[in-house]
Amino acid sequence: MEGDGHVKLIIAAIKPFKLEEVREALTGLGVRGMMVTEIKGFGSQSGHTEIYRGAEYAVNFVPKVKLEIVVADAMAEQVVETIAKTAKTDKIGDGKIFTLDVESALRVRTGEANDEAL
Amino acid sequence: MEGDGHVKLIIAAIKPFKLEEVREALTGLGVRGMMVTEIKGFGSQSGHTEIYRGAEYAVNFVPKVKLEIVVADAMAEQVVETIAKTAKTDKIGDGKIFTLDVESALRVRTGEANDEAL
Amino acid sequence: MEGDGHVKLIIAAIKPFKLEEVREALTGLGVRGMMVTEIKGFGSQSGHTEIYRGAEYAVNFVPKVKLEIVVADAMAEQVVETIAKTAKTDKIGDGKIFTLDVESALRVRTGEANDEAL
Amino acid sequence: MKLTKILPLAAAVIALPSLAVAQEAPAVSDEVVWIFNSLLFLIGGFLVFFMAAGFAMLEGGLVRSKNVTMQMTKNVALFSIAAIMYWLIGYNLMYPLGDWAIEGYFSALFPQVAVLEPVGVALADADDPAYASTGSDYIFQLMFCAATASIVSGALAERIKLWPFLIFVAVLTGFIYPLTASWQWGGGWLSENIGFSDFAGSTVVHACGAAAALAGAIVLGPRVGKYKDGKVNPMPGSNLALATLGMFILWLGWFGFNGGSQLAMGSAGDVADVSRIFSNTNMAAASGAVAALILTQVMYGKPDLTMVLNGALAGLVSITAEPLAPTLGLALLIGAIGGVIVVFTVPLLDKMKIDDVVGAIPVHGFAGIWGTFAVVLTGTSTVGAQVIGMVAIIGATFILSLIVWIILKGIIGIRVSEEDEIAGLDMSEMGMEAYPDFSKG
Amino acid sequence: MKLTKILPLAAAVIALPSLAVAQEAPAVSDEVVWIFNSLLFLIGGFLVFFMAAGFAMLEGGLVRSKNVTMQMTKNVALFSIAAIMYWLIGYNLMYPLGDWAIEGYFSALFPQVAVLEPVGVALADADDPAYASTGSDYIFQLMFCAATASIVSGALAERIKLWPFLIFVAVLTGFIYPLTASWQWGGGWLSENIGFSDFAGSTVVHACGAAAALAGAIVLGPRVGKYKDGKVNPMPGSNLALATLGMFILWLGWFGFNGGSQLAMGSAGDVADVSRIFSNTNMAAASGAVAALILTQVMYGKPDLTMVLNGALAGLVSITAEPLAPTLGLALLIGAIGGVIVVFTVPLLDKMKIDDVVGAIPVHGFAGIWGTFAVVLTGTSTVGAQVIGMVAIIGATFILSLIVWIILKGIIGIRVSEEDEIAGLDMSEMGMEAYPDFSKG
Amino acid sequence: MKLTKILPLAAAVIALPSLAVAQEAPAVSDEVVWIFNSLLFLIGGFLVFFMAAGFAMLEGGLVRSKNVTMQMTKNVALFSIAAIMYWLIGYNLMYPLGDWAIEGYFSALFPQVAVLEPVGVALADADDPAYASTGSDYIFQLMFCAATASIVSGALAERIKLWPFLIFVAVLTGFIYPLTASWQWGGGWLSENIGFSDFAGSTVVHACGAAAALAGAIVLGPRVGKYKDGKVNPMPGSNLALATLGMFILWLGWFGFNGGSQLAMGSAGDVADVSRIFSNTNMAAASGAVAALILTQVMYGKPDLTMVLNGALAGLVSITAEPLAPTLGLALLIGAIGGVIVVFTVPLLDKMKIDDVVGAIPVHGFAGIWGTFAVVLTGTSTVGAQVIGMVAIIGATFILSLIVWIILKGIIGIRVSEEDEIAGLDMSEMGMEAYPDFSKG
Ligand SMILES: Nc1ncnc2c1ncn2[C@@H]1O[C@H](COP(=O)(O)OP(=O)(O)O)[C@@H](O)[C@H]1O
Ligand SMILES: Nc1ncnc2c1ncn2[C@@H]1O[C@H](COP(=O)(O)OP(=O)(O)O)[C@@H](O)[C@H]1O
Ligand SMILES: Nc1ncnc2c1ncn2[C@@H]1O[C@H](COP(=O)(O)OP(=O)(O)O)[C@@H](O)[C@H]1O
Repeated sequence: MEGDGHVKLIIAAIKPFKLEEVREALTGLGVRGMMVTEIKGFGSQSGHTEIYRGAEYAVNFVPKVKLEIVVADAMAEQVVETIAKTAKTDKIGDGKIFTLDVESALRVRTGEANDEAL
Repeated sequence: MEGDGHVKLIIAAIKPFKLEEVREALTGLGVRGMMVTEIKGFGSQSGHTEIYRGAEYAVNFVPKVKLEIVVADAMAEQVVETIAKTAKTDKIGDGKIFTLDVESALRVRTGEANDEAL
Repeated sequence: MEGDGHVKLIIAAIKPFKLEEVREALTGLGVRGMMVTEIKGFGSQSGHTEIYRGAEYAVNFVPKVKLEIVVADAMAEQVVETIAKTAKTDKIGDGKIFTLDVESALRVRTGEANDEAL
Repeated sequence: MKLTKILPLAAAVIALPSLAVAQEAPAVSDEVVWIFNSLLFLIGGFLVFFMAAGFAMLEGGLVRSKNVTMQMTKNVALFSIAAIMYWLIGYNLMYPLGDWAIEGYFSALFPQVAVLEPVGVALADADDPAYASTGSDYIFQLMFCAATASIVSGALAERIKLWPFLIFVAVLTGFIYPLTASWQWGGGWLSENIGFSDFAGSTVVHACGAAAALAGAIVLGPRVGKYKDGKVNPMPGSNLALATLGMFILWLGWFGFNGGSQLAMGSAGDVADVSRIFSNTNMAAASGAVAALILTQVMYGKPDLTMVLNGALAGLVSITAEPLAPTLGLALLIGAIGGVIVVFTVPLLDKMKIDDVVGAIPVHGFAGIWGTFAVVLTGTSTVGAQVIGMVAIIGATFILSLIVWIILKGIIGIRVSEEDEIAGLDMSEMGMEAYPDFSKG
Repeated sequence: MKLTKILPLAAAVIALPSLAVAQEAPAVSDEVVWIFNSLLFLIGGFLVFFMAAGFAMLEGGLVRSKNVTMQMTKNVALFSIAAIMYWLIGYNLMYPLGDWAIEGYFSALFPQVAVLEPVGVALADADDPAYASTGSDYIFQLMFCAATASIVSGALAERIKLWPFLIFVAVLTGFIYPLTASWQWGGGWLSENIGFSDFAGSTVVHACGAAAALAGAIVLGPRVGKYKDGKVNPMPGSNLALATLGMFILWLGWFGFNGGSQLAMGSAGDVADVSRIFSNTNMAAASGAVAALILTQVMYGKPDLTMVLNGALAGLVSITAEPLAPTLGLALLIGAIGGVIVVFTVPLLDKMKIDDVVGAIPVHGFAGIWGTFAVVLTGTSTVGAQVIGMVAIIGATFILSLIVWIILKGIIGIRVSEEDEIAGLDMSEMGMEAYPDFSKG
Repeated sequence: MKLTKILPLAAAVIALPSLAVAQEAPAVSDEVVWIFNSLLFLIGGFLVFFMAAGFAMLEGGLVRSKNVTMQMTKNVALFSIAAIMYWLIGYNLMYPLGDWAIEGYFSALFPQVAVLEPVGVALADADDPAYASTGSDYIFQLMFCAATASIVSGALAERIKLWPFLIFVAVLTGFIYPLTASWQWGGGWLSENIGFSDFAGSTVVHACGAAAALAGAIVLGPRVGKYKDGKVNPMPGSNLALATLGMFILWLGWFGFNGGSQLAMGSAGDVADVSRIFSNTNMAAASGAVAALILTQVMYGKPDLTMVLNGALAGLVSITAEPLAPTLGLALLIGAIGGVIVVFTVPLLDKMKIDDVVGAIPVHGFAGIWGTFAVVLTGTSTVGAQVIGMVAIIGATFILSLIVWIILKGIIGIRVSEEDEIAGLDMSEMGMEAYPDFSKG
C-alpha cells in the first residue's frame, strides 16, 4: 500500500532537561514517534572553562539532546513551533530546529508507507 | 574527480538485536558502509510501566539502533526492502525506514565523490 | 523574522581523534555550531579480528564521530573541503562527508530563521 | 603479673587447704586480657572504618551519574571532618568518665581534645588497666561517630550544597551525636537511671543519624521533579553494581561494629560472645535481604535489587541493639522484620513527600526503632526503658538537627539552584564529571 | 587454670629432681589457646565473608551490562540463602561430631538447626574446650558453604531464571555440600578410612561448586548465540575494572580461607603454620597470574586480562588442598600450573559447547582437581586416596546436582525466554537496569 | 615457660626478700608474645595486601576509559611479579641479618631465595624466638615491596608498554627497593651509623617508589597532547567513584602499613602504641583530605575531588615516617601540610612537563619527603640524619631506575606508538576494552 501524503524530517537540538516537556507537548499534537540521541553540542553557548587538578581547560561541547521526528508536511510547521515554544528558556544554548524533505517513509512491521508509516 | 551517480541517505530505526542480521544482509547486497547510533526510540511500542522502590513509572523510550546508510539511487529501494525484510519481527516496535535525497558525497581519504565515495 | 539565505546540512563521519582539529578548523572558517555524535562505523576499515578468552571474533564496527553541521549554501563547499583536508590521514577509515539540502532552520532562543539561525 | 596474685600460689605450695585459692591463679593474665581487648577494638576499628567506603559506594551507586562526584566528595569529607571533630570535642563530650557538668546529661570534659596514653605505656599506668588502650577505644568509637554522618549524606543527596552539609556534619559529629550518645554509652542518665539497652547502637548511632537526616530532608525539600502532580517519579540509581559492593562492604564492617561492641575478648566467655554476635549479625543481614527479596517479588511481581540491599542493611540495623542474646532463630526473625519494614516504609516516605535518596531513614531509622524494641524479646530490657531511650535520643537529635538546618538555610542557604540541580551537582558545583568518558543516555 | 597444672609447679619448688616436669608448665594457658583459636576463626570468617563480594564483583564485571542487576541480585540472595540453610540443617549435617545415622556417610544430627554456646560460656562448659568457640567455628564454616553457591552463579549467568537458581542454591548449601563435606571434614569415611587429604577444600569446596555448576551448565545450555555454526562468539564482560576488583577481593579473602583452615593459632607452631599458609597462598596466586599472563601473550600475541584474573584464582584454588607443607618454590609451581590449566581449559569447555560465563569450572573445577593431586607432591597423601576422594565428592555432587537441575527444569523451567535473554535479564526479569544513565554502545 | 623463669618464683615462695624478683615473672609468656607479634604481621599483611587493589582502583579511576584494561593488567601483574622477585632475591637482599658482603651496604645473602620456618616449628627452634614467625614477617615485608611498584604504575599510565614496565618492576622489587631498604631496615649503614629514622617508610617505601616513577616519567615523556603550545590539557579520569573506592581501600590498608610497623603487639606498651599509630594515621589522612578540600575551594573556586583523594593519601604518606610519637594534634598538622603539598606540587610537575597521571610523585614523593622531615618535630631524629637518609635512598633509587629505564628504552623501547596511544592501550595493546558495552562520549 502507498501513503501518498508527503513527509518531512525535523531535526532539533535542545537542552536535555527539556526533553520530557517537549515529548509531552508533541504527543499532545499527535506526534506518534521520534528518535532521541544524546549529542555533544557546539555553539555560542560553549567555551566556558573548568579547572582539573590545577589546570584550566576550555569546555567546547555541552551536552544536548537531538530529536529526529518525521511528520506529515501538514504538521511540520506546527511541530517546529511547538518544539520552539516548549524548549525555549531564553538563555543561550536553547538550540536549533532544522527541517528537511523526506522522499519516502516505511513502517517495517506493516509495510505502510509515507504519512501512514508514522 | 566527479562521480555523477546520484546518492540517497537511508535512515532506519530498528530493534538493537537485529543489527547484526541487518548488517550481514546489507553486506550481501553490496552495501559497503554505514553509520550506527544507539538511540532512545519513542513510538507506539513505548509507554509500559516499571516499578522502582515501590513507585510506578512510565518507560517512554525504548532502546533502538539507528542506521544511516548512503547508497546509489539505483540501490536505494533494494536496501530499504532488505532492511524491512530482515528487521521484521511482526511485533510492535520493529521500526521505520526513511529515505532522503543527498546532494553530494565525498570520501575523505581519496576525494572520490558521490556514488564512487561509498 | 525570515532569513532568506538558504542553508545546507553537512554530515561527516570522521576518526574520533580528529574531532578537536576539525572543530578548530571550522571555527576558523566561521562555523558557529555543530552537533557531534559518537557512532559505530561500518566500512572498508572494519573487519579485523580480536581474541577474547581464546575465541577469535570479528570486529565489524569501529568507533567514529559523526558531525552534523548546518551552514549557509555559500559556505557549504568550503566547509566540506576544510573537513576533508583536516580529517585526512590517508589511512583507510578517514571517513565520508555528505551534503543534504535543508528546507528551513530556526534558532529556538530568538526565532531567527535560516542562515540567520546559525 | 602482680605480686598479690603470686602469694596465694606460693601459699598453695606450702598449705594444701588453700589449694582452692590457688585455683584462682588466672588463666589469662591482666596484661593478656588488656591486649586482647585492645586488639578487638583495633580490628573492629578498621572494619568499621571501611564502612565509610561502603556508604560512599552505596550512595554513589544510588544517585544519578550527574551527582556522583559530589557524593564521593561528601563522603570523603564527612568522614574526615568527623575524625577531626571527634578528636576536638566529641570524644570527651561522649565519655566524661563520671565527670559531669550536668550529672548524667553533659560532660564536664567539654571542650577538651582527646588525649591518648603515652608511648609505650605500662599496664599499671594505663588509663584503665582493666579495659583496653585508650587509643584503641578512641579509634573504635570515632568510627561510630562518623557513621551517623554517612547516614545523613545519603538521604540528602543530589540537591544539598557541599559546604552547608559539611558544616552540619561538623556539628553532628562534634556535638549532637557525642552528647546524646553520652547519655547511654558515657554512663549518663539513660544507662544509669532508665536502664535503656542498646548494645551496639540501633538507636544511639543509626536512629540518631536517621533523625538528623529526616530533619534535613524536611528542611531541604525533595529533588526537583521527584513528586509531580501527585505522582512519584523514580530517579534510578546510576550504578547498581557499585551499590551492591557498598552493601557488602557495610555488611563486612558490621562484624566489627557489633562484634567490637562486646568491648572485651580476653576470656573464653567474651570471645564466645563475640562469636555469637558475628553469627547473629550475619543471620539478621541474610534474613533481611531474603525478606525484601520475597516481599518485592510478591508485591511488585519483580524483585527489587535496591530493596534487597536496603533489606540486608535493615536486618543489620535491627540486630544491632541486641546482637548477643538472641538465638540464631530469633536473629533471623529480627532481621527479616527489619527487611519487611524497609519495603513498606520506603514508599511511605515518598507518600509523605520526604525525599530520601538512598532509603537511609527507613533503613537506619525505622529498622533501628524496631531493633531497639526487639531487645525486649530477649528480656534484656523493658518496653518502657526502650521507649524512653528512643524518645530521648531520637527526639533530641531531631530537634537539635532541625535547629541547625534551619539556621543554615536562613544564613547561607542549603540548596543548589533548580537549574544547577537539573544540570547535576557534578558540573554545577564541582565542575567535574564522575564518568566523563561515557555518553549519558 | 586447673589444679592439675599447679601441682607440678608446687612440686618443683620443693623437689629439684622434678624440675623437668616443671618445664611442662604451659607457656600458653588453655583459655588463651581457646581465645586465639576462636579469634583465628573470627578473622578468617570476615575475610571469607568478603569473598561473597569478590564473587559478585568478578561476575558483575564479566557479564554484559544488561544482566548486571540480575547478577548482583543472585549473589546477594545466594549468600543470604546459604546463611539460612546452613543454620537450618547444613551445619549439623556436616558436623555430626561422631554421631552418625549411617556410619561415616550421613549425620545423625539431621535435621537439626545449629545451636551456639550460651552467652558468657566458661571454658570448662564450652562445647570443646580444646578447640574454639562454636560460634566462631560456625561463622567460619558457613562462609565456605556459601562459596560453593557463588561458584555456580558465575557459570550459569545471563540466562538462568532467578528463583529456580535460588532453589538450587538452597539444596546445594543446605544438603549437597554439607553432606559431601561431612565425609571429609565431618570425620566421615573419606578422612577416616581413605585418608583423603584436602586442607582447605580444593575438592571439598571448589571442585564441589564446579561440579554443581557443570551439571547446571549442561542442563541449562549455552547462551543464545554463544555457539553459532561451529564458531564461538565471545560476549565480552562489561566492566573489567569491577572484575579485577573482584579478583583482588577474592585473593584477600583467601588468606582467611586457607589460613583459618589451620584451625588453631594458640601455639608458636600453629601461628607459624598460619604464616606459612599465608605466604604459600599468596605465592600460588601470583604465579597463577603470571603464568596466564605469559601464556596468553605467547598463544594469542596479546595478554588477556580476564585470563590473568582467572589465572590468579586458579593458583589460589590449586594451593588450597595443601597450602601448608609446600616450600614457597613448590607453591609457585603448583599455582603456575593452575594458571596454565585455565588458559587451556576455558577454550576447551567452549569446544564442548559448555557455556561457563566466568570460567568457574576451569578455575574451581580443573584447577581444584590439580591442586588435590598436588597434595601428593608433599607426601601428605597418596594418589589413590586423592582419586577416591575426588571421585566421591565430585561424583556425588555432580549426580545430585544433575537430578535437582533436571527436576527444576521439568517442573518450573530454569531458563528465560530467548527474547528475554536477548533483551537482557535486567529489564525482562527485574525491570531495572544496572547502569540506566549510560547509553549502551 | 623456661626454667630460669620458674626459679625466682620458687624462691619467692621460700624467701620473702626475693619477692621483688618474683614480680619479674612475666605477665605475658614468650610464646604468647611471639603469637601476638606474628598475628600483628598477619593482620598487617592482609591489610597491606589489599592496598594493591586500592592502587588498582585509584589508577583505574584516574586513567581514561580507553586505558583501563591495561591499567588493571599492570596492577595485577606488578603485584604478582613483586611477590615472586621478593621471594627469589629481594627478602634476603633486604634482611642480611648481620651477614653483609659489604658491611652495611650489601647483603651477603644474595642471591638466595626466602625460606620459612619448618611446619609446626617450636618456639625454641624459631628463627627468632623474641620476634615473630618468619612467614609472618615475610608476608608483611613483601607487601611493602609491592607497594613501591604500584606507585610507579600510576605515574606512567596511559603510554608505557606492558612488558618493559613489568621488567622494570622485576628489577625494582627484586633489587633496587630491597637494596636501599636494607640500608635502613636491614640494619645497614643508615640505621646503624647515621641514625636515620623512618618508622614505616615515608622515604624507604614511598619516596623510593616516587623516585623510580620520576625517573620513568622523565625517560618516557608526557602523554600525547598533554602539553600543547605551553598549555596543560587535562585528561580527566574516567571513573571517580572507582578512584574514591581506591583511596578508601588504601586508607584501610594503611592501618596495617603503619600499625604493623610497630613490629610487636605482645605487651601493653606495644598494643597501646599500635593504637596510637592507628589514631594518628587516621587523623593525618583526614586532615590531608580536608586541607586539599579547602585549598582547592579557595584557589579554584570549586573543590577538586581528585585533589581531595590525593590529599588524604598525602596525609597518610606524611605520617608514615613517624606515626607513633606525635600527638593527635601534631598528626593533624603533619597530614594537613601533606595535603597542601599535593595541591601545589601537582600543577608544579605539569609546569615542568613531567606527566604523572595520578599524582603519584607529589603524593608519595613530595609528601614523603615532608613526612621524613616531620620526624624531627618529635625529636626522634635530626635534620642532618633525615637529609642523609633521603638523599641516599631517593638518590640511589632515582639513579638506578634511570639507568634501567634508559637501557630498556634503548633495547626494546618503552613507549607505544602515537597512534596506539591515541586509540588507547586497551584496544591497541590488549585488544580488549574495559567497558565495551558503553558508548564513549
Ligand atoms: N550550525 C549548526 N549546525 C548544527 N547544529 C548547531 C548549529 N549551531 C548550533 N547547533 C546546535 O544547537 C545547540 C545550541 O546552539 P548555541 O549556539 O549554543 O545556542 P543558541 O541555540 O542559543 O544559539 C548547539 O549546542 C548545537 O548542538
Ligand atoms: N515519526 C517518527 N519519526 C522518527 N522516528 C520514529 C517515528 N515513529 C517511530 N519512530 C522510530 O521507530 C521506532 C519504532 O516505532 P513504533 O511506533 O514504536 O513501532 P512500529 O515501528 O511497529 O510502529 C520508534 O522507537 C522510533 O525510534
Ligand atoms: N555508505 C555509507 N553510508 C554512511 N556512512 C558510511 C558509508 N560508508 C562509510 N561510512 C562511514 O565512513 C566511515 C569510514 O569509511 P571506511 O569505508 O571505513 O573508510 P574510508 O572512509 O577510508 O573509505 C565508516 O566507519 C562509516 O562510519
